[in-house]
Amino acid sequence: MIDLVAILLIFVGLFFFLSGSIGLLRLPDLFTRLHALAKADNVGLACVAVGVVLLEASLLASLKILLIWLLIMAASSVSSHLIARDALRREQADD
Amino acid sequence: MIDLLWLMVDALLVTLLLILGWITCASTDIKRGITLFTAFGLLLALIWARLRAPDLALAEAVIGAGISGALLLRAINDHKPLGSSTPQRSAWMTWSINLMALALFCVMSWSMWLTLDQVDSTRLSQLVLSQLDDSGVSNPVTAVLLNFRAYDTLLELAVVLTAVLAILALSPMRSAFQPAGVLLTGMLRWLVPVLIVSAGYLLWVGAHAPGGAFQAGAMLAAAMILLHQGGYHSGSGLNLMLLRVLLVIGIALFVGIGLVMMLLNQSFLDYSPGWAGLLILVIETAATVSIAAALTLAFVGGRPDGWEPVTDSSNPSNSAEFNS
Amino acid sequence: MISQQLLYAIAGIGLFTIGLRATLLHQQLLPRLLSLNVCGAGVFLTFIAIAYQGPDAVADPVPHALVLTGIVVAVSALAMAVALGRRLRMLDDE
Amino acid sequence: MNNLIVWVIGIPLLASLLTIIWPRRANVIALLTALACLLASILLTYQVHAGGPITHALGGWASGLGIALRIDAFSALLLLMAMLVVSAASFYANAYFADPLKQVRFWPLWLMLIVAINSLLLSGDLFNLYVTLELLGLSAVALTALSDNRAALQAAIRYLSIGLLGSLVFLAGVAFIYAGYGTLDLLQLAELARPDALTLVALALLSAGLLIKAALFPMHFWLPAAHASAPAPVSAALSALVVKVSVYILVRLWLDVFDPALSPAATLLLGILGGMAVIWGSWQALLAQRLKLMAAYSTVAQLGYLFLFLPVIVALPAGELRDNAFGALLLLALTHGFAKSALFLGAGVIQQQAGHDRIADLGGTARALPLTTFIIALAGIALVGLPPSGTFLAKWQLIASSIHSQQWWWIPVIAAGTLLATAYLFRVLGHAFGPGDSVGKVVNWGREEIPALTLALFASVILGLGSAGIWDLIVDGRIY
Repeated sequence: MIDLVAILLIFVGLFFFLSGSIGLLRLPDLFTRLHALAKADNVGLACVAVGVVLLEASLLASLKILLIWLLIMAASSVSSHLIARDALRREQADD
Repeated sequence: MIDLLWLMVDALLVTLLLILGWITCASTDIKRGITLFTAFGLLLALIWARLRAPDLALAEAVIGAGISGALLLRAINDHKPLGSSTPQRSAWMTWSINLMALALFCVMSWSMWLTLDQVDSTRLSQLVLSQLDDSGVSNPVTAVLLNFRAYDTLLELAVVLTAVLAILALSPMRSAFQPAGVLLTGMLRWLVPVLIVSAGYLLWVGAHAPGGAFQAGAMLAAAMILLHQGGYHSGSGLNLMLLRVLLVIGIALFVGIGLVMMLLNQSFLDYSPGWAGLLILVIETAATVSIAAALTLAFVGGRPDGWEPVTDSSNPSNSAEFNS
Repeated sequence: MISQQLLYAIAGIGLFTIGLRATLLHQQLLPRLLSLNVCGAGVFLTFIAIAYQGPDAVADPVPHALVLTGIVVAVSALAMAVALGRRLRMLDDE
Repeated sequence: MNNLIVWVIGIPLLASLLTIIWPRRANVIALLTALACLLASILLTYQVHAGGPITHALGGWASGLGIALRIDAFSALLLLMAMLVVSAASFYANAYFADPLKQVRFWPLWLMLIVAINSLLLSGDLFNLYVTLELLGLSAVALTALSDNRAALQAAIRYLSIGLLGSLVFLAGVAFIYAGYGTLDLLQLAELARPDALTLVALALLSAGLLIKAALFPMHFWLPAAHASAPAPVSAALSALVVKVSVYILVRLWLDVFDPALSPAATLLLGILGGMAVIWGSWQALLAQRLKLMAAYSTVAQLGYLFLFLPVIVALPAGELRDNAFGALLLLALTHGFAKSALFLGAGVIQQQAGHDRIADLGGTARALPLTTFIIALAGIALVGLPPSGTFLAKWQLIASSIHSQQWWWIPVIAAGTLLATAYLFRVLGHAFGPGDSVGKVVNWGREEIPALTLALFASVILGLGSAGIWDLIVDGRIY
């Protein structure tokens, strides 16, 4: 039963990643693309992480996965911020 | 059924890898090429994990994709004017290169296909696993790297040092970035300690699980590079003598311990089984530090101020070089 | 297991030739470096494919160690090449 | 002391670290190190002469699992030559680099080059050879770049990318060998070698990688620029040693390790490329406008001679005839090492005194720099192959062996190469002895000339007269 839920969660996560990737390719400008990417990263990764934790019984491994999730969240939000800020500055410089 | 599923996954990974490799090589826009190269490195790390080579997966993610990508991105500005003005190969040349590559691929694949199912596929692994108990560590890759083929690793550290010596000789270091925004510096404040702890963990765990000096050293260097990116200037306050020692201590301890062991045990790098574990840990720790220093200097791209001993002012052209 | 070994080994050979071809075609430093690294990755993949012993067996650790050495050598050479290019650019600017 | 084989690698490595920590005394450290390595290599050659080949199992592991260092007559003599050249070039460099900053940059890399050459000559493991090749390539490129001008940097970048390509092709060959044989130890491979498709492909890859590094025609295009634009002591080491150790591995792989897997047609191909290198390199040397460029093209030609030996040796039956031909190959390699390093060191003196090395403007050099001109003439005698030199004996033996193996067609190639070499040598000497005052200085007996003179004497006189010893050593302990 738990395995089934876990696999379901992983597939949901993969779906978010897929839609994020499509968004990255199809959306018109940098800011909307960043938006798509952030959604995929945060929600998709969370679903996959929870799914893997359910499959993996060990507490230590679960803590490591949690740490990885936190690190990726921090890194992706900061890098999105930096990219967006740089793009905004360039637009202002162009004006 | 499961086998077939795995084969499909493998085929998918291989196809992706070949496509990424091809467009990385073919891309004319260098920024695009570097981005693709980083993605290529991460995909490769995934494939290493799939092929049961977790040590490599770690190394590839940190070094192959991470540090290499950072080095290349930092180099873009150096090469901007070399842009599209250089001539392309003639059509005749292009076709002969294509033909040669195709022929090479066919011949190599054919001979590999003939061989793989005819040769005993365990090769040296039986020998390694049977001697593992005497090596002082239980991770077979670390045993090969730091004991059975330790000499390769020693020379590899010499290669790293040589590259850094060349970089130090060539030019002064790049100027640091401007201090970054609050968000980045805030993140660095807690991310860098986490990275340092992770590097220590990788170093320690390398004795019996995936990890080791190279992965740890590269991760430590990544922490330093992040600090540099964040605008933390380290050039002025740095003790240069300490930096010299950090740079050479990996090889120095490696050779030193090896020579002492030679005087005791008759052959170079011959660790007595009882001591091997401890000696390997000492050597790996020193190597981690040296690799981190080397990779950081490689990213910074040159010598810090005052690296070369200041001589009398008889040669103004060189003292001017310090300031430029 | 053989089929997987062969698949990855031939993929490695493919990457090797792709990188080799591109290295010979490119005239500029950075694209050439990228191609050289792809070429090297192909050789590494061939090594690791040979080492793979199936999903349940421990892989041959010797090629793993060799490739780890190769990765570190490759990044050293890359760093040095980038530094040479930078120095050439500095001399051009003067 | 049966650990000398480790010390010749360990001493320069530790010395390199010491020069990084203590740059102010780098030259003293390096000179002492060069002398220590020279002494060790003399002792090692003596040990090989007395007791045959030596093996040192690193880490005490059986070969196959661990790596072995090995030395036999072939590698011992090359090691001895290399350490003589390196010692002379070190003393020369101590006087050559007037700028202390240049010295600080030079010595640690120079010592790394020594580590690379020694570890390569002593290595008994195929993957370890790859690592030593990379160490050799990177230190050589770094030393070339020390000239710090545009020409040198462009040459260094090309040298690096070509060298990396060569190493990767070599490494692909190593992967194939490991796939087929499950071992990397050269001695074990020599026992297992079989002529199947995989071995041939692997051998082709290994050889292609080495040929790029050895600059065999038509892969020589990177060499002249790099060798001509490096600082003089570096050029000497590059031409005399760095390309030659790649030839060493190739000869080792073809004649000792994979001999049973080899087809005569492949060696014939190498011989033909060697012949073209002899003609093309000599012709380009004749056309060269600068002394160092002439010396670099002459290296392309002289390496060609070494490849002429391969088809001849393979065609001869094992025994005295083959040993004679092999001794001649070794003698030629040794003589060229001494002669070419002397020539580059001499050219370096002229470049420093005159401020240029344009051959057409060398008038008056013989009057202002008599000793340097003498050195160049001596080195030239050895390059052409006039009687007291080792080249003379080697070429003589090569002609005799070609007749024995019924490959008479190499003889006109050798004759043409010798004639062209005479022409480019006399072109230089003609200008040097001609009128002019391009070198304004008075007679100069500098510290730089003594090392160069020693090397030139080795090339033109000592090796030729003492060559009987080389054959003795080869009969005693060539193959390990």
